[in-house]
Amino acid sequence: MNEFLTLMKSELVVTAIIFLLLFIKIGKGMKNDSLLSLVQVLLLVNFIAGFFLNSTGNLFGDMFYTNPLIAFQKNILSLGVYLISLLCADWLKKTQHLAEFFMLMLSALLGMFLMISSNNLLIFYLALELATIPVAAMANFDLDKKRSSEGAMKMILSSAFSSGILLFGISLLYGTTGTISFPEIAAQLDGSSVQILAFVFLFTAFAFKLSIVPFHLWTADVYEGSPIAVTSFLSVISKGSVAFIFITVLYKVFQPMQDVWYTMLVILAVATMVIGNLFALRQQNIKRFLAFSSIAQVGFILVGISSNDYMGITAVVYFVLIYVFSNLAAFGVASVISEHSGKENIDEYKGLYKTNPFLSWILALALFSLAGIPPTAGFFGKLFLLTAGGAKAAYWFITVAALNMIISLYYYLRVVRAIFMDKNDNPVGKIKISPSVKLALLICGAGIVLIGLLSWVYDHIHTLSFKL
Amino acid sequence: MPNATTIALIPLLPLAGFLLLGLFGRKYLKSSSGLIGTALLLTSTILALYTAYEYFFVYGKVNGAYQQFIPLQLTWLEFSKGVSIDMGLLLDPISVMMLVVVSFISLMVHIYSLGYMKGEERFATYYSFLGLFTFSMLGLVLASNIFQIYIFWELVGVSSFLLIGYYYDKPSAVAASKKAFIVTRFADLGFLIGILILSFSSGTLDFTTLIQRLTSPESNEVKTAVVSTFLGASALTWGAALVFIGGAGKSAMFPLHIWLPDAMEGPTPVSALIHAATMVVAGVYLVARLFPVFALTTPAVLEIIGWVGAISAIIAAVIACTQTDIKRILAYSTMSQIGYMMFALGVSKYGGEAGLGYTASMFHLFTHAMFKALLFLGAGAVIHYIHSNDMRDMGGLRKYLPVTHITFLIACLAIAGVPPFAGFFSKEEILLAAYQNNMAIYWIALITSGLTAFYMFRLYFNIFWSKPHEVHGEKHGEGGFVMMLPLVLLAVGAAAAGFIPFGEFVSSDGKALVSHFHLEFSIAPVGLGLAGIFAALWLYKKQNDKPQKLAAALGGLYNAAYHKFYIDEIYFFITKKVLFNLIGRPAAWFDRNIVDGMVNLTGNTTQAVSEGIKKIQSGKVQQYAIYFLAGVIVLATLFIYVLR
Amino acid sequence: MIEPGLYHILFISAALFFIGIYGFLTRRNLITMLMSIELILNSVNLNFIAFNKYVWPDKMDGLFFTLFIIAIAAAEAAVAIAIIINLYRSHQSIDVENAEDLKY
Amino acid sequence: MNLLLLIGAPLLTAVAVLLSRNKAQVKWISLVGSVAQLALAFALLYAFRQERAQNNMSQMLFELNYKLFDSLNINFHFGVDGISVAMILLTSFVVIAGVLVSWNIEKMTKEFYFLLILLALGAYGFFISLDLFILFFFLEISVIPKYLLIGIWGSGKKEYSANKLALMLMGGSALILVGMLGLYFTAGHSFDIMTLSKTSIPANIQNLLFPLLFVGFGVFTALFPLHTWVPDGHSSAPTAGSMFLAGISMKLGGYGCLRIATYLLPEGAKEYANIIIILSAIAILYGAFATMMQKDLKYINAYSSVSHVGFSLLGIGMLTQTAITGALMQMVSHGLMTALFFAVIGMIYDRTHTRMTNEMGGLMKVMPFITTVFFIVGLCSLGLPGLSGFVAEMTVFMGSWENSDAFHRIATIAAAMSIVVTAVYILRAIGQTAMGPITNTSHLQLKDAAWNEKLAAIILVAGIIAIGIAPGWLNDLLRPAAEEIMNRIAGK
Repeated sequence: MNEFLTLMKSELVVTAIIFLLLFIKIGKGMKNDSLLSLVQVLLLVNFIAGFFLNSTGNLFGDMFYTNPLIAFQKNILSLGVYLISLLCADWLKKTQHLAEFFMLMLSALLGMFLMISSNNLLIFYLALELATIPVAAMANFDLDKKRSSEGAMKMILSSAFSSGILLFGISLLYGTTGTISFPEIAAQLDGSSVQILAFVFLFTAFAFKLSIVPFHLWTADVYEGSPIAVTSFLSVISKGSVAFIFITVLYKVFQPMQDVWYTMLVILAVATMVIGNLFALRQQNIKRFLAFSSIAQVGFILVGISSNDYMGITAVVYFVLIYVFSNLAAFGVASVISEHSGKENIDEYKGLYKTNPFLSWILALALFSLAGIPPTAGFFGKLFLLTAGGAKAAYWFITVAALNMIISLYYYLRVVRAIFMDKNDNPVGKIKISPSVKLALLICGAGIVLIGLLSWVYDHIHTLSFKL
Repeated sequence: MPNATTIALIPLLPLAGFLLLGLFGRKYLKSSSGLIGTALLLTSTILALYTAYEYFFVYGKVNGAYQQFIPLQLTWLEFSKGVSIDMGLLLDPISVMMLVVVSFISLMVHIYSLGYMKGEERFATYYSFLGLFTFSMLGLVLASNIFQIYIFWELVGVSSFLLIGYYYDKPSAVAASKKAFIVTRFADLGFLIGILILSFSSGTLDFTTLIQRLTSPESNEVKTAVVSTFLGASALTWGAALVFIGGAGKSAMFPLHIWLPDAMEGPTPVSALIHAATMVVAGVYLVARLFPVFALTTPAVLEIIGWVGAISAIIAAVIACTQTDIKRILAYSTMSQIGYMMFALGVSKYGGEAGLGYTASMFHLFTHAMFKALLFLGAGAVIHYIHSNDMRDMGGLRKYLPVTHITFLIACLAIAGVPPFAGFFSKEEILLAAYQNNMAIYWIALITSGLTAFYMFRLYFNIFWSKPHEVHGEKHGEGGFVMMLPLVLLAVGAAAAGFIPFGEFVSSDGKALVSHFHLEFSIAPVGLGLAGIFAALWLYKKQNDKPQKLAAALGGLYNAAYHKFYIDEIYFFITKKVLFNLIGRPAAWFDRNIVDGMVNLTGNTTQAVSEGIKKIQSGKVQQYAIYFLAGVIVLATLFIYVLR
Repeated sequence: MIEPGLYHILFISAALFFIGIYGFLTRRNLITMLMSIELILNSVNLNFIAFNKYVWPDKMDGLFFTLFIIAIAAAEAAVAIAIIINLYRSHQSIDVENAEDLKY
Repeated sequence: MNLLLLIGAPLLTAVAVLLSRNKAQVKWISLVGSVAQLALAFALLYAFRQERAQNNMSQMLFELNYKLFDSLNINFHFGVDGISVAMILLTSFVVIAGVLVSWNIEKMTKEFYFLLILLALGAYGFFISLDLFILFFFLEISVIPKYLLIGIWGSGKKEYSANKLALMLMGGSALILVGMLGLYFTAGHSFDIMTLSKTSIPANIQNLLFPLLFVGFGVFTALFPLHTWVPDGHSSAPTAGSMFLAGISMKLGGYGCLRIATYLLPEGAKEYANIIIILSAIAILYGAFATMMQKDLKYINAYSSVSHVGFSLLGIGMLTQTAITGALMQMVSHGLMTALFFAVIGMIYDRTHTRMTNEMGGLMKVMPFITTVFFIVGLCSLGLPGLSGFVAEMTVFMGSWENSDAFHRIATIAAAMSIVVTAVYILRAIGQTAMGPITNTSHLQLKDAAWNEKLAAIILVAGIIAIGIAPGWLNDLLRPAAEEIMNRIAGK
């Protein structure tokens, strides 16, 4: 029982928060502001709680597995959620369904937690759906906006479709191996055609969630359609969680098929980076722009994953951590601006520096980090991903990846240029930033600058992943 | 061993003058700068004369030859073991001789300029530049290391550039200074590569070692260098030839002479110092410095030197006969005289009686410095008086400029080779040397000496006789004491220098060389000289139309000579048309459009591609599903059928 | 009267799967597309049951999986339909071709 | 002496600039900071010479080694040899001059100085790091400041130039990155230059990695034909920006080509030496000829930079001790010279508001000081003895001539020809701007240099002359380091 509490603590905390919110809702309810601040506190608690009593073990007849690294990954996610709750405060205060929003978001988070520590295809599937369906509902949260509902529709349909494919793959896997628990599958794999087919089906499901080319097409539309809070949640939190479990599945379950999936990763990584960059090149809407840029980033994550050793795990976790900060900072600034001026186009950002130096610097910092320019953490993140990928001495692969950094730099600089250099007659007006947002932005900025230079972060992750 | 500091001071004092006047002159020392510069130079002249005395008479000969001293040698930049640029002081007969010449003439010019340049806007700058030049020239003369000579070679080049361009707001002056610098620079390229070759094949940059290694045929340096050939000539031959190109450029030898006439844009005293007496003979000095190498190891190059000298001499003489700008005439005569010195070296051998040409050449260098400087300063006085360079504006000035007239006449007689003036002796020796070794060159030289006499007296008569001079307005006199003194001193030199027993002091191998005159030999040149003089007398004594008739009679030849045989035009064509239009413009175009175009092209293609593939993101969720399935199928087939 | 074997059932389920996909790709009506997804899920269910019965009779995982899939499918459908209704509010139609503002 | 000071000083300055209140504070703080850097550089030189004098012949002095990413074996490993010391001196000179000439920047002064100092920081860090990763880190730091400096304070088609520069440099870094990783894995997970220099890397891998690294760094130092960012970037940048770009940043590339590519991969260097020589010989001549056609002073200097930097690449390609020493001298000399050149151009531009040579003339009459400096820098650029350019070029020539085969000889002669072309275009530029009659009468009212400009010019001129008059000290600094490199190349 005690073991149950410790091992599942993060899930339990989240569940507790969900139920609390539920009671508040069915009770007499609360004012948005106070509720929001309450939620923020709770999320902070949740985040901090993640640091304690982390131990290794499994539950429910080996269906649920956790260890310090997984706990760390969960922490990253809770941190992200906390930051979102701060960053999008202005927007959240306006929505009339604040409690529902957080219930949905947190249940999605719960799903991700379970997914990360799932050790069995069944629970994995359940968690995956739990992590997806609420997000679709959230995507629709701008109830009166056409685009929002369109995005939500696209998301729910295509994710349902992909989970159909996934399930078919799982069924085939079950048919050939007779089990759905990860370790046993790994033991049973013999690389027959059916299993490869099954693997491809499974793989595509991950590819869909990570929006790897060519399974990425829903991404941009959904990102653009849904409210920024949701977009950032999608692009950071769910991406991160899927990346984590993806690694586990590949490394633990499909280790016998590694040469198959290595080749697959290489092909898809290149495709993803190139296509993502090429699309990002000519985007006008900042959300859509960030969507494609995040697709390109995923390409880099794949480069890291391809290394198939603890180095890869470390690099990916480290990168996701940095990615949380950088991307959330970018989205945060975007949301502030769109909240106060309704402007979401890059051209409308022209001359931003004149009026809002603080936002400009944060955004620039975030973009540099995404582009992988020192001294920001993104530089280290990208570099370590490439290092991990380079372990197999596939120079052309690394070269392609590195050259892609040029294109990405080009479009990130487009935004920087708009902010700092271009003239504009009616720039975004001076914005009064609310304290919570400012705090969040500062946290992000600090994270972007420090995480790279504070090398012990990386070393800590390394020790965690090295134990596996 | 002479005292290093004394000798070091000789160049360093003018340098001090340069720095002092250059930094503070224009503000603080505007008026006194002239005196400061002159004083400094006077000191170094005295030191130079003292050094010469010491060298020739105190240390004197050791077993029949003057020794060579290197009182000072500092490593300036070491390239590799044994190969290093040293800053040293080398004392041997020619360097001491040059030391005297340079410092003396420079002193004369300094004094003269006190009057000539009075009231100039950039008086101080002028003197600082003079200081810089004197320093560089003295450093060149004293160089003990072939790279050191190159360094000072460049420095005299730049100071000549600065002084030619002294009147920087006159476009012609700017053009002339650029031309002078670039042409000599081109020659220096040859010099540089020559140095590289010589230093590589001898494994040193130090003159004494280099000469000693390259002149002993059994030394393995020579063997290897001779073996390695390029275009049929041995490396050494190439090296020597290239070095000579450098010398030819500085000494305005055909065909690199085009800068010299234009260089007359500079102030006249400067022309006297740089473009008559000292810098332009640097080439001769360089050849003399490396003479053993030329004479013993690469006689072929020496042959070339002889011919280049001879051709330059006669061409310059012919052109000089047709010019009307008095300074240009003097410039061409300078070129022709340097041609004399060159071919004198060219026809010489190393050592003993056969080395007469060497001595003669140095002797002529010495005397020429005297009378040519005198001529220029005299011309300067005339120009100062008339405010024009053109012969046709002059005439009948002998009453108004008596001192100038006399001294100028002396100089003309000297250069025309009329005994007993200085030019006579040196020219005799040169002709003798030519006569002994190379008849063809001898004849050319003979004709040239005739022409020389003719055009010099054409100049003389046109300035001082010819049409009477009408006085308009009150005329300031001859420019006062400071301008007359140098004229007189130089006139004395021009008259008397010939009696110095030069062979005693300077000879190819340092041993004394007694020069003896055969009266019957002297008849031809002197006769020709007098003939030239009388021709000039007949044509130009009184104003008349004989010259025009003569010109018409000569027709084509006259025109060609008048247009300097169109050599400038050829150069203009090469630089403007070929260099700029055929190389420069294409290069610039290529860079902007091809190389840079490539870069832009990549950028634009990326843009285009991203525009082209946007259709994939059609917004139709079902199409997305199709792509999805396509992905699945492709991957499945790929990994089930293709890759296993 | 012959006992249907594994491959018969797999055949049927495969057929269902592709029918579902076909429907998803071709139908314009959102509800119908949702239904075709249900077809896909049912084909998967058939798979599980069949494998469980014929190949791994002693391991009940397949059966449970089926149950869960049914449950999830219901939830998914609920949310999807909610979204579609909302879409209908804003677009006045549930035709997929009218919801293509977001593109490029 | 502790090398961290060299990073600390600019870092502190940058922070202080950020915290400062008004423009005056910003200026003075940065001036003080740069003076401190200069002092540090000289202190370093002194300490270095002391150590050597007490013949401490270890290749790197003042080594520091702190663990950074322990698990990846990435360390803050610092240390200097003669080359680094020379480069650091150069940097400090250019920095102080740059700070001085941009004294009158009105637009976003704080940001401007902050970015300048960031650039300096990157350069210092780059020159002292002995760990490839850290080195790369510092190299990359400087990219964004360049971009912003050009883009915000630049002139002309600045956005285009800024983009081009940033992207081409990024491309270079991408190649460097790959080569770096290659080294890391072949050397058994180490980025440490000293370790790498001890490990013997198989020839085939060297031949694979060398082009990556050399071209990568080559982009930074305008390796033909990847030099096209130079003209645009330099001409669009603000004065101090161009000074830093040409004076410092291009040297980062040269340093990398030598210290990383050539030193760590000697076999590769030998393999590709001829190509390098051909490219650089082309760059030298072609850059010079292209310069002849330019009318814009900044373009003139930019193209001449292409030509001059060619000498240092040529020296590296020649692979002889003297040539490499010459290459390094050329880097230092060109750094000072071109910085000064840009400074002068900036001064002229601030007054005449044009950079077109044909729109000026006779400036010597109105601004004697500036034109005198212009003369000096011009003469330095055409290799006049007594100024730094001559020393460097001659050393390169002497070194190149040591390879006695026809190919190297011809390449050397081709390179040497450029001294004539250089003379042509320099004298044209000077003649058209400084000399001749005053064409534009409005120029008669122009003022001569102000105190800050004079100071900047004098500092740089002092550097140029110090090398030109007495090259010995620089030679003693660089030659032993070059010898170390040659030893590895010679396989000793």
